[in-house]
Amino acid sequence: PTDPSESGTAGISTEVQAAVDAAYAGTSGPLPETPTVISPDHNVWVVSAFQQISGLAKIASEVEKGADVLGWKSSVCDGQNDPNVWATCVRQATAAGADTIILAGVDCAPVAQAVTEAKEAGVVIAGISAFDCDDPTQGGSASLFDVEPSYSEDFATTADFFTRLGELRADYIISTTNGNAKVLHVAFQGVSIGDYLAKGFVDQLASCSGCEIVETVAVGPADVPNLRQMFETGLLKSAKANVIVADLDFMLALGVQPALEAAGISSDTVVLGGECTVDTIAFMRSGGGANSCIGFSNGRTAWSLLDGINRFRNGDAPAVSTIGWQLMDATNPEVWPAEGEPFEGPIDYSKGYSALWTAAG
Amino acid sequence: MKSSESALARQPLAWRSIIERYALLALVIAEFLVFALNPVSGDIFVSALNLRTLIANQGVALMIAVALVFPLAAGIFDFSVGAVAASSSVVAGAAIVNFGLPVPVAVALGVVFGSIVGCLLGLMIAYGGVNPFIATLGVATLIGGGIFAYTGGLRITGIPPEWTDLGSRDWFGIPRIVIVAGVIAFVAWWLLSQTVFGRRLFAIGSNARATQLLGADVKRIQLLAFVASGTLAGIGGVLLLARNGGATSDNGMMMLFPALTAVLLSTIVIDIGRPSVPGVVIAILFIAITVSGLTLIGTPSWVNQMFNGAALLIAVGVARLAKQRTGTAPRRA
Amino acid sequence: MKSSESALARQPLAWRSIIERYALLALVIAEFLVFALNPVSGDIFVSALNLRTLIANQGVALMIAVALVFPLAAGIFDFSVGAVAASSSVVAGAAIVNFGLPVPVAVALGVVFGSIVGCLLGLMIAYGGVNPFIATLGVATLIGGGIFAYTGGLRITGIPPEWTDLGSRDWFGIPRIVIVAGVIAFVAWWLLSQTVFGRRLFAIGSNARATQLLGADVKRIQLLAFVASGTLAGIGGVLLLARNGGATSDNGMMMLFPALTAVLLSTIVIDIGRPSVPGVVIAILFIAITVSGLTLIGTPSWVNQMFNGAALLIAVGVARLAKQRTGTAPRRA
Amino acid sequence: MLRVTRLSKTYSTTVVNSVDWQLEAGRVHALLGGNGSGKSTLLKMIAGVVPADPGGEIELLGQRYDSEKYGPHASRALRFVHQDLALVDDLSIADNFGLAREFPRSRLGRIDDRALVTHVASELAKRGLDLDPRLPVASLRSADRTLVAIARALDGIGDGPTTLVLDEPTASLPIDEVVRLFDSIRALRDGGHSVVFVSHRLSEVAEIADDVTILRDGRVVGRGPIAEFSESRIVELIAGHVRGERTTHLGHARNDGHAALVATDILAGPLKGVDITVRSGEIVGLAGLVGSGRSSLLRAIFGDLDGAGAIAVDGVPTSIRSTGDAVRARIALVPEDRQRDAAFLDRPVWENLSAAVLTRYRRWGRLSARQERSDAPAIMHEYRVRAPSPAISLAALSGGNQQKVIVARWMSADPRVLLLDEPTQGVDAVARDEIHELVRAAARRGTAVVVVSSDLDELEELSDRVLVLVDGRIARELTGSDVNRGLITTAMHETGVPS
Ligand SMILES: Nc1ncnc2c1ncn2[C@@H]1O[C@H](COP(=O)(O)OP(=O)(O)OP(=O)(O)O)[C@@H](O)[C@H]1O
Ligand SMILES: Nc1ncnc2c1ncn2[C@@H]1O[C@H](COP(=O)(O)OP(=O)(O)OP(=O)(O)O)[C@@H](O)[C@H]1O
Ligand SMILES: [Mg+2]
Ligand SMILES: [Mg+2]
Repeated sequence: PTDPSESGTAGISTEVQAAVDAAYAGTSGPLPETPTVISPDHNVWVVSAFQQISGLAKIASEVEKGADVLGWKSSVCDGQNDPNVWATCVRQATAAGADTIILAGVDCAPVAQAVTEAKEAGVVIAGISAFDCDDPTQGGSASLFDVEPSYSEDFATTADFFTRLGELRADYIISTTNGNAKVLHVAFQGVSIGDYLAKGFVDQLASCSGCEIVETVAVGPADVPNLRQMFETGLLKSAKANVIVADLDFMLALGVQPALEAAGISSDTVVLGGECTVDTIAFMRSGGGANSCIGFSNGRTAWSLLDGINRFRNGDAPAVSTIGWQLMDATNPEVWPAEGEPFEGPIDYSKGYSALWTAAG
Repeated sequence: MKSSESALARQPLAWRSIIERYALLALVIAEFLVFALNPVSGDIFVSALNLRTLIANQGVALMIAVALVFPLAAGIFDFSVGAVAASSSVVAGAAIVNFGLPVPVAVALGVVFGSIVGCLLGLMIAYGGVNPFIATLGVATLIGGGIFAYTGGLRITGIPPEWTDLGSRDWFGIPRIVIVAGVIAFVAWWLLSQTVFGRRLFAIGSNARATQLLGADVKRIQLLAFVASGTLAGIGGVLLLARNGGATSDNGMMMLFPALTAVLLSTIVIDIGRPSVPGVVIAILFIAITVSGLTLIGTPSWVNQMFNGAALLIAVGVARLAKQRTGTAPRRA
Repeated sequence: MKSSESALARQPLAWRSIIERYALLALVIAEFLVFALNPVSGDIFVSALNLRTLIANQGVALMIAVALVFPLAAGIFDFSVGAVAASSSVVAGAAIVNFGLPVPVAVALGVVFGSIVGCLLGLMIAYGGVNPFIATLGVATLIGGGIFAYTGGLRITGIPPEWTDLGSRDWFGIPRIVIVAGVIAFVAWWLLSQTVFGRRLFAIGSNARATQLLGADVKRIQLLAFVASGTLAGIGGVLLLARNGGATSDNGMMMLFPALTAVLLSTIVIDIGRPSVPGVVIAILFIAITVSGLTLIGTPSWVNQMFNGAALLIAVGVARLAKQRTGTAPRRA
Repeated sequence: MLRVTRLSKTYSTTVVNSVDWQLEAGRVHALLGGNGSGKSTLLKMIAGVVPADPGGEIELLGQRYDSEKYGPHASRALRFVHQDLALVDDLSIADNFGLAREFPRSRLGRIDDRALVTHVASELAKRGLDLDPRLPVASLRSADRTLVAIARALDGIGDGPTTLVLDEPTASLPIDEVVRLFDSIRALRDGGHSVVFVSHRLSEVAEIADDVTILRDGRVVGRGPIAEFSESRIVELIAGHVRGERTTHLGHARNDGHAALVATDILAGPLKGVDITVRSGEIVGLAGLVGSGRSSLLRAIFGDLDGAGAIAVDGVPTSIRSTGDAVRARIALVPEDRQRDAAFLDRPVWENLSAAVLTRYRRWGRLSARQERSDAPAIMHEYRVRAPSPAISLAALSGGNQQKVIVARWMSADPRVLLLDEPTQGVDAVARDEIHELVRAAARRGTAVVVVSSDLDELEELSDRVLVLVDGRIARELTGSDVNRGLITTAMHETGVPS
């Protein structure tokens, strides 16, 4: 989308710079304003891909809080990082009489059959940080999700959201290196979210003439135990890299961060982490490794999803809520979340949504 | 895998040994009652729908665990069953979706693929004489890579209802997948405990040399055990395809550990010291009821995990205690 | 674990059997040469830095694999070592960060924690007579839940350089962690192969009853093996803390499989049919060189996986072939 | 019935060398030879469970097979009791019967366990064994294991012409069981079947055999009707040289020794209060029928059997609660069941030899395996262990040679009290004499020796004094010239002494 001819003095297009500036400021928009009545007495089950991942645990706990406000029953089923358990959880939820199932981090395809059964039983399906079955990486069949969080009106699908996020990550790299990035890219293969992030990133970086991916460390699910060795090998091969990009935060803890700390990289190397988990923020504070990330508020996304479910129940159109993202690096430590806390965004979403729901009540 | 001591303590038909042999079953029943009578989980837990789901979810696990029993009877841990099941589901799925083959053909292909892998492993181990642990681990890794190469980590979806119905619908109020898995498990049980093949297989596990001296073709029996194992894993794979409505793209290692747990637990039931199909059924129910009950109660995830660990220790402890109660606890040398 | 047949065919000291016993080592060297001479990977592969990282990354794996050797010598798969290492790293990490204890105290606590878990397991298994597979699996699951409960899935960070230096700096051009792990592995090797304890431990794996009739206290030796295993896993955990600069919040199962692979591979080297520390070292190098070399060549992920699987099969096949070349390949009964 | 031509077997060396051999119906054929001469290997080749070298031929009931094509399926008309019995420990007695022959099937093709158990029970009863067929074989005591293996081989015999092959069935079988077995053998012979019988007890051979074949180093060195062979000629053929002068035992108990072992009121297993005193330098024989408690007494003294009683070694009351205590008190036990209780089959011979004296090889806290290895050949020579190398695994040794290794293991520990349970089972005559001499030498050095043996000749040759156990009590003590076969047999069969 960027036209190199428009590039400014430093070889950076204005669009790129604008996107980065916006991300520094945080693109979070206001909560929806149209109140809605509470559709009463629902039973929500959250199927979390893996409760040990703090972002997903946050989503689950915020859904429970929000459900309390709505007067709904809620339960959480831990998928234990095992696709077979995900399907079991969906079916368990259906058997337990759930009327709404929220798939948190659980993509559609692995649970397609279970979800189809649930829908036949009249259950409403919502996905969060998850890809619907109509996504090409999920087999591209019919959509099964009834509700998805509204990230903003710019993104029709979850795929768009993460592709754009990948592009923004490239924008940030282009901008901070003044269009002179030599990138060591640690990409996660074989998982939709990784594919979209990487695709957005690689395509956008190609628009920068002075930028180059000098080395890609492609990590598949089976390589996770060897991640550190693979990354260090990649690091050796890319001596001239001034940028290190890890698409997802889990890679930092499992090898990238300690490898960087041990290697003692120069302080002007840009190390872009993933989605700003608690661990990543801690790394950024301690220094020596990751020094930037782009995140969004999982809590707000969860509440926005609940709002969407409630409106869906009422037959209302979804209310747009620009959740937005936040770029964090050394230049804006004031927006970093407090130690041990996840990123919540600038808005007190729980209060806002509670007010919105009860206002119409 | 040998346990001459435990066998030593066995006093067939003494009613007291029954306590030991059915300790786990008693635990299953106790657990069932606890969850059924618990006010939080109770009503839902004993609902027909929940019980149906509970058992339907275990069909695939049962197949894979039973696939492990055959090599284990001969004293060999087969680390490949998970990977074989995963790859069979990919083969069948790809045959339907990417090659447009009719469902029965595709399913047969998936199962046959499992048999072939089992056969190759059997040839390597029984006739080639290579270390079975490393061979099965190597094949599992190889297959995992193959799946990833073919699918690129993406699932194969679009399995027609013709096949997925097997995974989601009922016959006479019982999930079809349970009926199919049950029938196949019954056949496996028959093979293992009611045929000469089965007797010889366990004899090999206890003393391969003696079995050979008795004139059994040890290599052929081992080979057959691996073929049976591969076939069962293949069936597990196509049932997984039916249940999930798509072919898994992971390497199947995830399926190995629960199956291993169930099979190991089965060695403390019924025929102490040996894996058995009924034992596997009890063990799988034990684990499934724990998971379902705790999820319904809504305990946090870590509680479930700790409870699972504790349940294993309790099961093994109770079995052991029961044995001591019978007064025949042998010197453990 | 027994393999009287393979031992049967052995004629130690005959130079031909040396081929069999060092087949894997030869393979390691061959692989090394291939990557060193390959134009794509070559220069970097043999660079001091790469070799240093290559071995530094194996320090923790070595500890955990060696921890597996002790119970396996007595014929028991210990599924808990990964979980024990993970929890020891959490204990030591929490002691430093959350309780502000001095580093040496915290590290000692971590190791002692490992020893205690090992001791409890040993008491349960050797004296309680419970099934070792289920007991270790149960303890692993329980510990995994405990870690999750304590950390909530978050890493413990903020380990002072005082300790992390061990994981990242060198002494005399050799990574400190390698030196420490090497010294401890040496001690383990000494215990296993140069002491009466080690001889008795392997004897138990060969024939427990006969060992008892030699006057050895079989239960005590088994207990000690578990204590050693737990302690080594605990050391693995605190080294992990040093290497990662933080305590892992996962359940450690991820560390189990590579360790298991290495230990199983070690049984086809040196003392055929038995795990050994030098064998584990060779096996770990074999796997590490594969990973590093392939990453340097830049093959896609699935190639690495398939190559790993194939490498295992090749290793086991070559060892087997070498044996056949010696002309004493026995019938595998 | 059975004819083999040019049958050979080569491991690292040729252990059976172009053997021609023929069995006739209605005759008992003794296969003789020293330990490691290839008897068991030859029989296993005939069983089809060890592949013979190509080039030979096996002819069975008129059917000819090339040696490399011959397999177990061809040998249905053969019944075996192999030297190590080939019992599957974890399976029941009934299943062990089924595995060797066939399982009865019900209509649906499933194994009819009930019919099997009934059948096996009746077969066991026929052989005078009162055992529940559902018991796992692992729970059987040593003598019963042999008897079960024999009963298994005899199961259903007589339907057609059959060859029964017995590889050292009597090695640890008590006298009355041997008599019973011989009755069965004679019945078979008279029924027109042929029997192959391997034994190192030449008196038995003389009693039962019609023909003999003698192997030495894998070659046939003599064959023909038994009448053509005197005992001394057989021994000469087996050994390859004239038998040395047998040191006849004087039979005088040394009275000067102090009491080295005093065990009082031992209550354990079948023992109902046994007192036994063994002086330093004395060899005490223990006789008794199966189940009389001989092995239990040795195990109780060695701390391997829980029970009550007091034990003093060299006058010092010693609490022996475990085998470790016994070893510390310098007591040694050579157990009767070598395979289960003593052998590390997958380990090299030198490791098996040094197992009881490891502490001797500690050098600066480290175990000197080099020293262990270099000491092995001398011990092997002393105990006549025939093996290609001390580094070969124990499993590759012949049965008799394995036994010698186990005996050597404990005798070289130089114990104060030496407990021997069937020490020379399966050991050939020459080596047996040798071991006897070594036992006597140990006694001369002051060791107190207790020998349990089913071989009454052995007891007679070796013991200064014989105690006869009946039903867990010492029923008789025989000394001086009373130590002879006849009196021992009589005493063994006396009914229990009133308490
Ligand atoms: N599996 C094997 N591998 C190598 N050598 C073997 C093997 N089995 C037997 N031998 C060797 O073959 C030779 C003959 O053994 P065999 O068991 O036939 O002797 P035997 O005559 O039965 O002796 P014994 O009277 O002691 O039973 C021995 O030297 C033995 O070491
Ligand atoms: N009456 C009994 N009570 C308890 N245990 C017994 C009894 N009889 C036999 N046993 C057990 O059975 C085992 C073998 O007993 P068995 O009677 O065969 O020994 P034994 O008489 O010493 O052998 P043998 O005299 O034939 O050498 C022993 O270990 C003993 O513990
Ligand atoms: Mg023999
Ligand atoms: Mg006895």
